Amino acid sequence: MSILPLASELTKTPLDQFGQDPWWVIALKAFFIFLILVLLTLFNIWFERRVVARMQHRVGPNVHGPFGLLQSLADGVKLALKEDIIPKAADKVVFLLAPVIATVPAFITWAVIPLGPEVNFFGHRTPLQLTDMPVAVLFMLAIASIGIYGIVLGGWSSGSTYSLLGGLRSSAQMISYEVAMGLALVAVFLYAGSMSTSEIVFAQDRLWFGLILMPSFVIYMISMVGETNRAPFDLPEAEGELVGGFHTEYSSLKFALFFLAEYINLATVSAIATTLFLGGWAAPWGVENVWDGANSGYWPLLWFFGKVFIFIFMFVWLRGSLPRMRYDQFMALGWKVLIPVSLAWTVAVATIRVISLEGNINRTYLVAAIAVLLVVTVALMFVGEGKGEEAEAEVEEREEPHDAFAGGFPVPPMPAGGAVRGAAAPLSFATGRTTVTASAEENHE
Amino acid sequence: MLTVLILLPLVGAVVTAFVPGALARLVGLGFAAATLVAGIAAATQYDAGGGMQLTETHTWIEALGVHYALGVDGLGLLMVLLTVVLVPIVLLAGWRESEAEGNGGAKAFFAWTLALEAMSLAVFTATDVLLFYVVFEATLIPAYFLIGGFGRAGRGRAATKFLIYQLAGGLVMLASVIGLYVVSANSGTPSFLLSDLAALDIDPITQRWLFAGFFIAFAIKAPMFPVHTWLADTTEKATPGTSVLLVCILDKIGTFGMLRFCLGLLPDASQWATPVVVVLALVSIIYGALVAIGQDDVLRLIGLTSLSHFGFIVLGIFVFSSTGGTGAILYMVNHGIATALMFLVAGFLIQRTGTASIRAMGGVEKTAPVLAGFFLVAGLAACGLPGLSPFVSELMVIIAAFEHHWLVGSVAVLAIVLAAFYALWMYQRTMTGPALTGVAPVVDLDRREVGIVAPLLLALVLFGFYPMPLLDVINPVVHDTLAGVGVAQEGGHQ
Amino acid sequence: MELYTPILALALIATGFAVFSVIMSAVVGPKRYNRAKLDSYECGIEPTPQPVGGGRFPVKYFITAMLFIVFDIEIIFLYPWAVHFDAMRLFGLVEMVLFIATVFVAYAYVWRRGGLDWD
Amino acid sequence: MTEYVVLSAILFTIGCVGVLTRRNALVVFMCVELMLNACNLAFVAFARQHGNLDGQIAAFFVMVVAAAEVVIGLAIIMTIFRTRRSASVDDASLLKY
Amino acid sequence: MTEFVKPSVEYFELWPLLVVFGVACLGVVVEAFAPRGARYVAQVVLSLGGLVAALVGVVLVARDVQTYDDGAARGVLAIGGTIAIDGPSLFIWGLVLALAIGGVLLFAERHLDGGVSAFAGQASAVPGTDAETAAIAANREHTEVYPLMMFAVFGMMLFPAANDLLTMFVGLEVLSLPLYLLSGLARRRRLLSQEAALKYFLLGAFSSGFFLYGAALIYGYAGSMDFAAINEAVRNDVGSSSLLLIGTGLLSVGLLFKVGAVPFQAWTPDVYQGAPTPVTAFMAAGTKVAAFGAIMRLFYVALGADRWSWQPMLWIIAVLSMFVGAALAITQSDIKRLLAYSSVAHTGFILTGVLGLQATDQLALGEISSVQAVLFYLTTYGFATIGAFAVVSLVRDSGGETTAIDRWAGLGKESPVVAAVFAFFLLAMAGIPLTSGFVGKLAVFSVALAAGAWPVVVAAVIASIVAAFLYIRVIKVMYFDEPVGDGPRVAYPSVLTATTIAVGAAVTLALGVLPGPVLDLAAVAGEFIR
Repeated sequence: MSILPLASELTKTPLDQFGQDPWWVIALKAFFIFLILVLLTLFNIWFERRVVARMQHRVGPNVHGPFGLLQSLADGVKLALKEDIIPKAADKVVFLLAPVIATVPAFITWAVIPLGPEVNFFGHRTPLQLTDMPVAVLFMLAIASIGIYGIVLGGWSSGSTYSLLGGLRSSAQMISYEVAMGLALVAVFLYAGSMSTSEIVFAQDRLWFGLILMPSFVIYMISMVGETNRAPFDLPEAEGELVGGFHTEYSSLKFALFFLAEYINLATVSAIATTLFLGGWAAPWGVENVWDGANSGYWPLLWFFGKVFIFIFMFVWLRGSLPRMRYDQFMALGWKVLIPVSLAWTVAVATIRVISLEGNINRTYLVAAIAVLLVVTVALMFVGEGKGEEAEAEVEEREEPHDAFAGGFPVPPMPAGGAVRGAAAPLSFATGRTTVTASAEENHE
Repeated sequence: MLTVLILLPLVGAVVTAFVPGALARLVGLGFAAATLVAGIAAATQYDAGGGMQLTETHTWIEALGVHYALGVDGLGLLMVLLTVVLVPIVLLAGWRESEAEGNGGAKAFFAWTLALEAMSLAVFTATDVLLFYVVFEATLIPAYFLIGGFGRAGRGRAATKFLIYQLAGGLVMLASVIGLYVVSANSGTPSFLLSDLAALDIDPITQRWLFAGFFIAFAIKAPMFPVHTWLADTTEKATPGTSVLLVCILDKIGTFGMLRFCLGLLPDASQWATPVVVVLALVSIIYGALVAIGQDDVLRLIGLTSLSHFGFIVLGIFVFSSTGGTGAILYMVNHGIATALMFLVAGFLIQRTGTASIRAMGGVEKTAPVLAGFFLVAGLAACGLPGLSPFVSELMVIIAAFEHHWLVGSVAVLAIVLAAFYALWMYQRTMTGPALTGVAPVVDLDRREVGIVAPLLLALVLFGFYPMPLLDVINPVVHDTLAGVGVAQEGGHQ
Repeated sequence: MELYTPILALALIATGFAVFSVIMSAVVGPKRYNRAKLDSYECGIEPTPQPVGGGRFPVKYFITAMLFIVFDIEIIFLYPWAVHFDAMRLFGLVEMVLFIATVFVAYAYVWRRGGLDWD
Repeated sequence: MTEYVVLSAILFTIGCVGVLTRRNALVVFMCVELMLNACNLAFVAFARQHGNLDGQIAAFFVMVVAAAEVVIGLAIIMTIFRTRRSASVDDASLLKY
Repeated sequence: MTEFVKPSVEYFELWPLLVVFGVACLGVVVEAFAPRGARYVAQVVLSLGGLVAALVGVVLVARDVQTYDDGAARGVLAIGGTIAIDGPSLFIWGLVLALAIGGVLLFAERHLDGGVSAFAGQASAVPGTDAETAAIAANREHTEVYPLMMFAVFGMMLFPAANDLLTMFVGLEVLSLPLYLLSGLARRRRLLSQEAALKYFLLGAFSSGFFLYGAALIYGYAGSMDFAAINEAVRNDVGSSSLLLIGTGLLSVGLLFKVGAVPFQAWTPDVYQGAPTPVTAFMAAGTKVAAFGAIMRLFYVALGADRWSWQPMLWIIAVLSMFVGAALAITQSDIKRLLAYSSVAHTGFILTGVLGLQATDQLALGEISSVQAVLFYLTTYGFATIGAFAVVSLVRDSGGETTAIDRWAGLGKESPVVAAVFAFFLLAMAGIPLTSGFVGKLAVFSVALAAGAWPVVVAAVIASIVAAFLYIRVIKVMYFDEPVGDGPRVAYPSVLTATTIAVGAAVTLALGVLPGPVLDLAAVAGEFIR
């Protein structure tokens, strides 16, 4: 029943470069990535403020340092000097742990992002990428979703209603959009035939997936905005409704960490988009025709971050121009549009792939597949906003204090038929065992 | 032929259950009579030569080698006759009281009785071990509802006790039946046919296990000493009619089975077990008699007397002499008749006095001489007065017992004395003496009742003086059986 | 294994940094006690002792979570399928279409019953 | 590989003990999940040892089943929790005889 | 990279499975799109249709199964050897489908409770809240139960046919999960029902965890989950036997839990009592059948060579189950609990049959094999059980179903027919001749005895005496005890329940009087593919 070949057999050439670095190279690379991310964050914050300011015909921060470049650094220092508050209601340990949990994964994700090809790294040849593995992208998604824990835990441990709701919302929306994102990636793997980032980059040497898999690309871009809780999907921090959302109760550097994590994620998703859809560090076509050194040495860093910044600018642009969505619309978009569409697209891609792979295709199979697909989509079309059906799934939100043991069971009126219905004879349990107050704590343990 | 014999009452039961109440009794009686006729017809076709006759065999469950196989030898025939004769009498006796207060109603009584008759007939005619087992267990259901449905307060409990005892016995027997199956399977193709099984030679150890299974079952059925306790309760609570069916027909299955299976299939083991069995038999004889003496409840007393009588029968079977065997079989018939008479008369008596307590009776003979007369005869029959049929059989058994071992014989004789004691003492306490004050004088038997019990009385006297026809039928059976067991023959005594 | 050690290195650095800053904020920052400051924030009004419903929240979130699990599982199966699609070709396509269709049935049910609607 | 199996055994035992000792239905439930994941670990470890993929595939299916169990389990626990306002197993005592 | 080999999918042989699964999915679609009014009818028709179609499929497949290569068994291995469609599988499929049809009929019964089914109007609504009352006023009912049940049936068919541990596990879960939900959906005594669901779920998940870990260990031992491969490994005794031993133990924990064998019977009474009676009927019958199929396949096919390590364990468990089941049943005051414990006892009896010889070469000519015996027993037990529970759902008082035994007093007078039928089922369970139960017992005992397991048989006989007592006790209550209060009321069922009961009784009688055909059928079913 072994349908899949051995895991180790997945590896092809590009992967072999990895895992031979001496320890100091590893250490250095890791440190550089860390440095880059921190600096990138500081830069991004400044960048965002400037751009948004421009869009709103303001100047934006321009005092500290050239063009106010040091503004965000100053903010950071200021935050460090603020009092660090732990609310009474908070669950101390988790409250302290949450920012860490939120931040660390954000950094780690970058470990598998290819910044460039093999280069001479202090006299040692090594790719500009900390490491890579057959399941790199899966790894990224996994780590990224750990970050969600940081947020939901932070929200829950603050012991404040706003934080709780904020945390829930953000986790809900992150998982919702993670599905769409994951489905969008399937097409990429299907064409790259691998999940290792470096191989995916190599697989795009001729044509970027962003172009041939446009729908996936679009879906990914939408869902990545949702994934990072950025405008117009920044409902978790909807100041209007939830004050600060999950980090309402956080102050000083702990708050800074959340902030940091958010901006790193911003960069991360952009980097992933670059890697999977825009050919990673490869120079735009045409460039290497005029100048063949473009894809060697440290130059690819330029292309890579160039592409990344395009995405980041887009983020800023969205924030500058779009209003915040309503929560239900937002969820509806995620669940009712993105997911079905990406599913359908995945099947379509697979079909195309099959046709292209084997020219003479058994029509019956194809027809069957398409028929199923059609049925599915048609079914989807029929599903309007289920009129009146919602009521069924609408589960009783109101938990009015009611002792479930008073008689134990609902006692409805006798129907016209005079048949006995509804209530059972109060059995042995007429006596209440639990009281309402006792239960409130129990569900925490 | 035999199938018809079995089906008649079965159909009768179903029909009776569905015809309107008033008609039910007549219909039921009709079917019982028809069965009686059929039985006699079967008897006429039987020639005394011995061996299985009127046989018919059909495959039933192929996978298990089970057959639907019927047939009668002398023993079976007598039992069949006993059954077909007693049932109509019981029905007549139960004519009125079956619809008495708190009872299941005459219809149910008749239907169940017929069902019971059908099952017992099947038992007596089955020549396939599994078929025998099936009907053997099946008799319990009608019996259960008869006991539980009719009679005196507390009958439900008595019925349950009865059923549990019987089922326990049955299941133990089932183990042995399966054992037989496995043995026969190991020696070729499995089969449950008596003939095939008799052909097997089973190694002694296995035989003893199987024997134990069968014997326990039959000992429970024909109550023997350690496992008799259900009997007294049942007879006490149930109606006399039911008791007749139980004691005079069903319990015969026990001794019948001992002859058929224990001796027929497992001769070596039977001989091996003889000492124990004989001792048990003696204990039941004495114990039954002694306990009977002390009883206050008439029906209970009668029940216990038959415990002692069954002791005699088993004794007769297990002394392995043609005398004993013949005596035992003869005893089975006579005991059937005598005890039936006793139960019925006692039933009439209880109907009149409204109590079964001996202490509460007295001086009946003054107002009801006929009843008293019947009662006396029945009692004397029980204690084996010469001239009444039980005497012959009892005598033969005791002779055989002496042949077996003088000690055994003497103990058996002692039992007769006790029997005389309890029978006469009971008569004296109930019938003689001053009529009780304050209670209405007991009216005498009316025509119907006399009509019911008269045939039994006649049979007692007839077979008392002229047991020949019975013996003719019995001897071949005994001969064959003993031949199977391998005991030296010395022609049938008369 | 050595593919993963670099990640460990990066993780160490990141964790170190994060923990360091959490501690720093506790050390460096000033401490000025003020009862109101330690209350959980509720726009200035007297805060409720517990979050509403004692930390319980709308069932909707459970439903979303369950749906997420379902689709995540689907994705788990889609990835290896996609990676080795070229080997399986038509067979793979048909089977996966059946699989997706099956999941889609459940999805349609949830949708119709309003499982996807938020108020 | 052995150490992974041992680890999985330990995890399994922890989950097992948890199920038997803990009182909160949700916690019991999590312990069950822990057991399932211990199985996954064992499967993958053995797969590595035998050099075939059956174990890894098994892990996939186990994940599916675990997910299904989560969904159904949460549904049941939630319903009873809403009915009687507590998730303690001890409270579910109507069926003792 | 290892070349991908396309597994062959035997669509014809798999037809019954596929139909059931397809119908289940269709049922969900119906739930999604059909207007509420139409659902009830649609679902019932759909389910029945599907089941009948599947049954027909089973017959067709069974008609032309070829002998498998070595000749001992007949059938095919489907989907790369993951599913074995052989004689026993087909027999069990047929049985499960037949029982499932009965189950659907019971589910669809609406006359007993004043025009509503036995299921909660809206499971998610808290009893006593407005939503609940609204749901009841709107006369809602969960038609989802039909798809759920179909999924369960699918699991019940996959479980015994699975030919490797993984598929078996999946089957186990597919069979269990819907049942967890179904048992929580009672319309009356909601809390009781929900608690039943909770206990069933927690314990069930727990046990399946054991099964899974056992599977993992066996895989670690044999390096494959395929039964044939495991058998090979056992025969050649590769790897550490301790892995094998522990693995076997854990696996059997999982399976024995499903059949409710002592010491894993704890859930049985609670669930049987709490679940809606139709569900109990379906579950009690179906689960046992499927699970025993799986047990036999696992122990005979995969671990057959290791017979001596698991047989003693089964001996003990069989004896324990019979005695504990019978003994505890006597102490019960609730008819459903009583039946539950009696089912535990029956598990013991069936296990007795499992202990017999299974390979025809070990048997004398014409002797029955233990597969045959067990299959027959399962048939008898299945029909008797579903019938008995159907009768239970009829007996009511003002508070709905009345399951307290002492409230059943006087049923014999209140409704002779119902009482008679129930008594008949009880007698069948007690194993009285002329009922199917007797032949079943006869079969399993004889195979066990033939295999030399005489201590177990002796124990079984004693246990059946104890068991007989408790059945007779119930009969006594029904017929000879004075009714308490106004006594029980018998609700008049629609044709649906009536049919189920009638068929159950008919089969029980027929198998008691003429067991030949079914025994032969089971014999034809023959052996597992090994």
